[in-house]
Amino acid sequence: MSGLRAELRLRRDGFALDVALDVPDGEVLAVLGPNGSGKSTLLDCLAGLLRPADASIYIAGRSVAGLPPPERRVGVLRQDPLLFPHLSVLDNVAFGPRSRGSDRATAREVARRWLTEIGVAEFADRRPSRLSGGQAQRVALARALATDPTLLLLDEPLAALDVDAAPAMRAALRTVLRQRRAGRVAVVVTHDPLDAISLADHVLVLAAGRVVEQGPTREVLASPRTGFTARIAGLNLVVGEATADGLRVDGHALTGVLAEDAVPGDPAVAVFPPRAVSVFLSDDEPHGSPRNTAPATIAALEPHGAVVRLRTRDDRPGWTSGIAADLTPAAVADLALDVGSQVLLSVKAATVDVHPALRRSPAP
Amino acid sequence: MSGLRAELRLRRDGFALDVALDVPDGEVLAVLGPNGSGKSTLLDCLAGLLRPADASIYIAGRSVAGLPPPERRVGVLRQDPLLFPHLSVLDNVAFGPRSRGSDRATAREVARRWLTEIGVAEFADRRPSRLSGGQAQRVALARALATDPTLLLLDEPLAALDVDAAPAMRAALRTVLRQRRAGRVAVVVTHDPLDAISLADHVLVLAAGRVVEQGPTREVLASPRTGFTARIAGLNLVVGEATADGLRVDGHALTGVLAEDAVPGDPAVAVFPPRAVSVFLSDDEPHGSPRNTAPATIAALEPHGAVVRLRTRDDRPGWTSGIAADLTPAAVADLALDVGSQVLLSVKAATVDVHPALRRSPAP
Amino acid sequence: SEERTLTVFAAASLTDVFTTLEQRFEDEHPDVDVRVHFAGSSRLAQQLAEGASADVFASADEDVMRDVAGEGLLTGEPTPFATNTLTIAVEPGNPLGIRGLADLAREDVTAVVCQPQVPCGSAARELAAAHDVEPRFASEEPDVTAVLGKVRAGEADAGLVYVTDVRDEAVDEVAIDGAEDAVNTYPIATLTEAPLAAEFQRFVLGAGSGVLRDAGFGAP
Amino acid sequence: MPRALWAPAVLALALVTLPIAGLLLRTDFARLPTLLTSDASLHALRLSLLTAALSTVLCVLLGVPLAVVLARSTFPFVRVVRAVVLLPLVLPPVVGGFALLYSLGRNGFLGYLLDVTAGITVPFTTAAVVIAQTFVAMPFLVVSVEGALRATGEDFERVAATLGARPATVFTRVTCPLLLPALASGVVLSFARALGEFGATITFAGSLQGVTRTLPLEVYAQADADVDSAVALSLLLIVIAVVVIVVARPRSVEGVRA
Amino acid sequence: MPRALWAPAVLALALVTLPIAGLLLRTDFARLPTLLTSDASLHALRLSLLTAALSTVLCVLLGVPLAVVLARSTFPFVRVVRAVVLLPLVLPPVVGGFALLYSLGRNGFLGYLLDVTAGITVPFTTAAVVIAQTFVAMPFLVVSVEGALRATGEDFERVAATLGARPATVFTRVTCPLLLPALASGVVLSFARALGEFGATITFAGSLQGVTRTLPLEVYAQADADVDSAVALSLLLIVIAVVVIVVARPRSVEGVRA
Ligand SMILES: Nc1ncnc2c1ncn2[C@@H]1O[C@H](COP(=O)(O)OP(=O)(O)OP(=O)(O)O)[C@@H](O)[C@H]1O
Ligand SMILES: Nc1ncnc2c1ncn2[C@@H]1O[C@H](COP(=O)(O)OP(=O)(O)OP(=O)(O)O)[C@@H](O)[C@H]1O
Ligand code: MOO
Ligand SMILES: [Mg+2]
Ligand SMILES: [Mg+2]
Repeated sequence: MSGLRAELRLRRDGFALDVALDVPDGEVLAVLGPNGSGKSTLLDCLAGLLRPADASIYIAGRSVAGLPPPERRVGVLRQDPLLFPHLSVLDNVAFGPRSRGSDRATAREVARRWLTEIGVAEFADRRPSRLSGGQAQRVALARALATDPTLLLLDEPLAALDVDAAPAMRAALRTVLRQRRAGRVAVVVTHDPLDAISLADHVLVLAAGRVVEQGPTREVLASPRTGFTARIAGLNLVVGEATADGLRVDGHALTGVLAEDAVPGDPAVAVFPPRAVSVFLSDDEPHGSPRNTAPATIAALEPHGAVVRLRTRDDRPGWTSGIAADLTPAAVADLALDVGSQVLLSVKAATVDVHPALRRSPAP
Repeated sequence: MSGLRAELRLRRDGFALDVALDVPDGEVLAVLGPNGSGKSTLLDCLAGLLRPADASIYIAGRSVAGLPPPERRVGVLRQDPLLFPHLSVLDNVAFGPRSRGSDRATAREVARRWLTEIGVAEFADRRPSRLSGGQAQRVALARALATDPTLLLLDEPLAALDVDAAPAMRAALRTVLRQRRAGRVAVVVTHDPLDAISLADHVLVLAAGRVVEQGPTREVLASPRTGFTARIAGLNLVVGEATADGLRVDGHALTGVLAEDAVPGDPAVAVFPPRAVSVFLSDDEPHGSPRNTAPATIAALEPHGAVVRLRTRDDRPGWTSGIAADLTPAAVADLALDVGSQVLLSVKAATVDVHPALRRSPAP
Repeated sequence: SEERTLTVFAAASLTDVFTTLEQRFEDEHPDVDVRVHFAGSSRLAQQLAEGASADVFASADEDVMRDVAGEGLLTGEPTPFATNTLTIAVEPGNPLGIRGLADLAREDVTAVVCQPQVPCGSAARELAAAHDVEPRFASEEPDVTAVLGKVRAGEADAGLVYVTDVRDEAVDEVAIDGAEDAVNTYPIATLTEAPLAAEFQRFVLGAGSGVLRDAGFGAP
Repeated sequence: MPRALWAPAVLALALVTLPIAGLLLRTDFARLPTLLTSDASLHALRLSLLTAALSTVLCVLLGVPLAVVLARSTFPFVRVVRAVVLLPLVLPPVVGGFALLYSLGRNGFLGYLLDVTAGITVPFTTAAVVIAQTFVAMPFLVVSVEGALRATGEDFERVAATLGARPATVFTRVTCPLLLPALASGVVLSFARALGEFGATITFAGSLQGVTRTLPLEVYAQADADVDSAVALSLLLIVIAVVVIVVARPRSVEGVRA
Repeated sequence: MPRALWAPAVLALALVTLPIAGLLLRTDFARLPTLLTSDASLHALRLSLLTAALSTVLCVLLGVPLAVVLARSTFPFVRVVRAVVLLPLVLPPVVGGFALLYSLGRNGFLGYLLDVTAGITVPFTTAAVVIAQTFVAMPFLVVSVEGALRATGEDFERVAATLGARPATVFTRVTCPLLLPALASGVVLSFARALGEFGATITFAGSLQGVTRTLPLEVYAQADADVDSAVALSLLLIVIAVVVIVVARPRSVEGVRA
């Protein structure tokens, strides 16, 4: 057996963590959850920084629950960058490789590569105290990645980053996580559904120390069963194969905007929010800019805050199966929509983001 | 003269900050910029934690450049929460009021009120070391707010917050900032354009220590002049008056989803991304869910990454004036759009967020 | 030829004379390095009991020498080689006009003395008792050199010291009538069988007696 | 914590505990009550505890401000001042005693002034003992506290200032509480140094029962005549020390973050 | 920094500087060269620097591991061990000397063993001086270092462990560098304590020129007879101290974050 398998139970004052998780070999798990739900605590347990008495943790088939951190071959980015104040940025990043036995020159070489990758090579010789918040966060990320661990644990790796840096880091992380050879697993804590979608195969949602949802990213985010997940996610995800101008699903096209690292022909996921989906009556096809218009049957209609969320049946080839669309109540009334109505769904290509999928079959 | 007026010049190793800013009485300035552009440095200068030799700072007409922090009557949330480890959460928040002369009981009362406001009252008796990252961030925010300062300085106040907490905090902050009496000013550093839109009257964009854009929020975000601003913002903002189901602009309606604290009749701003705007030819009006369809004239068409950004002329009453819409190049070709084309813009009500405006006339 | 070492433990009050004797002995024996360890006699005795190695012990007090003999540390009979009596050391010129033991009880006089645990201190008590006076002391110092030091530094107006201690110009002496009511007898003894030890003892008793007399010590 | 540290740690512990065990083995427990209640012992013990406590208080009152000034001010001459403050550390205590005599003694420049103007003579008084102890002990406090101040940094003090706290408030409500563990070590160290003070005391203050003869002086005096009684006194001190350390120290020294 | 701190800080500084000024005023600078080059002075100075350096090294080698064990292990008896380690601090040095004599002396349980098995007698040798100094000085190092360890917390050590560093690496590459400022103060304090050691040395090691008569003992012996030479020696020490502190200390003591 390989991958990561863990069962953990821990009490801390009033807080109790009770989690079981299972990440197959080579895959990435995203952990979502409200503040204080136990995400960092979970990561600390996996890293060996907390050692609950009642725990079983297997990394690549090896039981590590009794082992101290360095023997677990984990790499950790904690929520606080905690860069070593007495070392330069370069030596901070070189610390991991050095500790794993590289000689000084090699370790520095590795560190320099990672600093470049993460876009902070210019700070190599600085003391950490002279970095801005986002710069420190990036150096800490480089430090965690440079250890090349069996189990990579990242706690909000993209927090504090600016709008240019965040996508760049996300792409860099995706590269790292995809290149990971067999026997490697990563767990990423995040508050951003886009991280989960673009980085993770699986999602685990924590609330008050317990797992409230768990499963393949697409399934959990597309049909969230809790309010929290719905609020952070509730995105439409369509799996297919990247094309030059979007995605091919069951032979049908979905036009969209390709992410920089998406390669036509490779597996990909199209993401668009329910609020971006327009609904037309079947006999009234629009002739406008929306590139994507296709038929669907309404499966459900339910109030969702100020809007009504409509879901389509999972009964057709192409992208319109099992899609959510948010409409104002006025629109629902105006179009006289109901369960079973035949409609045309329309979604502007500009609202459809196409991300490379992490692997060919993201579902178990 | 009142409000905040500052001119600062500071060198730090290789980095130079050179900023002039002017925030009228009672208003809020958002500071945006990439990592390491000098946002935190700017705030430290205003707070008095850094004292550049070459600085003039007037708060409510009083020159404070030579004064130490406590005599500036500022309230600061720094990027790192830095809660006092030896005080309980309650006493951390009570510290400001106590220092400003309240007796212990009153200060605790104030602290308790703010903890409740920020949703962390349950942790009042905890030591900061036992809080999660997001909880600590919220307590630090409560601590900054509890000082009731003349100049409130917030460095990424909503970072590290979960999807439920962030909007709640944003609403709480908005309440605070709007209730602020004359003579008060706030400066908020953020990476999230939504914070700028919903909290600030003015925006200042920093890059490498210099101001690259500055002006009323609506203007800066709606027509960004730098790539960075465009990437973080580039949103459509429409100013009007809130109604029960959206916004009224020059007597025309724009249907949308009201934010919780938006009150019909009050000034409000509608926000929607260019990618959410569909374009139809004028003779081909769609009959679908999009509630908002109105005529416009194309003023410009320019490539914008993978999409084409179209701008409408500023020549009509209603919401379609000066709006940006992102289309795929294929759609532009298909509809044969060009400058001067008469089109119908359509935007789904579900994609239109209506936020309360901070004041009746957000322009200078 | 290799240099031989001779270790001598000597009472603090012998510091000056034994430093001279060390020099003379080394002049006569160029191959010998004499090391003299000065301290209060009782402390020296204690160190010997705890394993300090010395060849010769010169004590300021016969009781102390008896203790050392009792430990079985001596290799020869203790032999008296000098006596000493007390006197009053005062600031040069004796500005306060101190004339005897009785003046040490005066309000305006700051006087110091040895602590009773050491020979000079017990002698001082004996003398005061014999003369039926009760001097007021500001401090009881751990040994006689400390007493002298306080007077030299000008912090004390008077101090009870040995007559042998007031030979330099830094202090003046006020002799005590009947000082011989408390006489200290100094015995010397060998602690090893080394021939050099016996030779040093002979040297002190012989050629050394002149030096001792010059320094003010009495003959035993 | 590397395993390899245990060996030297145990050796270090042995270096401390074995001699104390030796002391216990030699103690004449039967005579203990008599020895401890002798007049001289009681006087010395009382005087020692009193003077050491007083000088520790002085060390804190004077030393903490000095440490803060050294750690936080940016004057260029701070470095020289720091060196001067540490001098009593390297000065043999006896020389320290002479230094005190030369300034506060009857013929010292300050002592002369005091004598002429106020009729006060400092040497041979209990005050002299306290001054001598403070002189030798204060650098211990200053070094501990200054080191801690530098290590903690100014971040929390800055935050407090931005919350409106004036320097005095920052000092009492932030600097001091955060300093507590270091202050506690500093107090323990300087109290200990004051309690064990010998050379400067005997030189500057002399040795008179009940006035200036502190426990170390008494022990030194007794050691010649009656070692048992010296040992008995020491045992008493050890008991007091263990009680103080085990009962009073942990809370503060184990630190705020523990 | 509150203004009010300046007054006590200046007073503290005066307490330290005035006596030293007094010492300088009394110095006979003309005789200085002669005094400093006397046989006894040179022997004592050399012996003092040597033994204090040796015992400081011992203090570091033994004390740092002990401090780490005390700060980082969670055994329940740690609190008691800590109390025991601090005992030499409160023990009057003379008593400490007796304690050493009773364990390592000819009649002590360890000393007897050493004597019988290896023919070694420790008391009244230079080794005895080093042992006595280490005994009294080590707690100073342990207290400084342990306090700093507790204050720093384990966060950086944890991070290092997650980066794959084994305990020994964490110790050498993270714990020690971060500890440097505290270690530097600890070294200064324990070197100073060792250099000034008097009571334990004279009791356990005696006072034999070139063998056990360290500078404080020499100064004490000379003080009464020849104060000038004692003062001269002290001045030399002061100069050495100022050089060491001004030149060597700042970098390390001013801390990593400065
Ligand atoms: N103490 C310091 N000494 C020298 N340079 C510093 C120091 N602190 C920050 N800098 C540099 O100054 C620049 C501005 O830093 P600042 O912290 O103001 O950035 P920022 O805009 O707040 O970034 P972020 O979004 O990452 O928080 C950066 O390039 C940083 O590397
Ligand atoms: N040292 C501690 N002792 C006791 N309770 C703690 C400690 N640290 C955290 N907690 C509590 O445990 C719970 C889980 O904390 P954790 O840090 O794992 O949350 P999180 O999911 O990472 O939150 P965030 O998104 O805010 O970082 C919280 O309720 C927190 O208050
Ligand atoms: O010479 Mo003594 O032993 O000080 O009286
Ligand atoms: Mg967390
Ligand atoms: Mg910043």
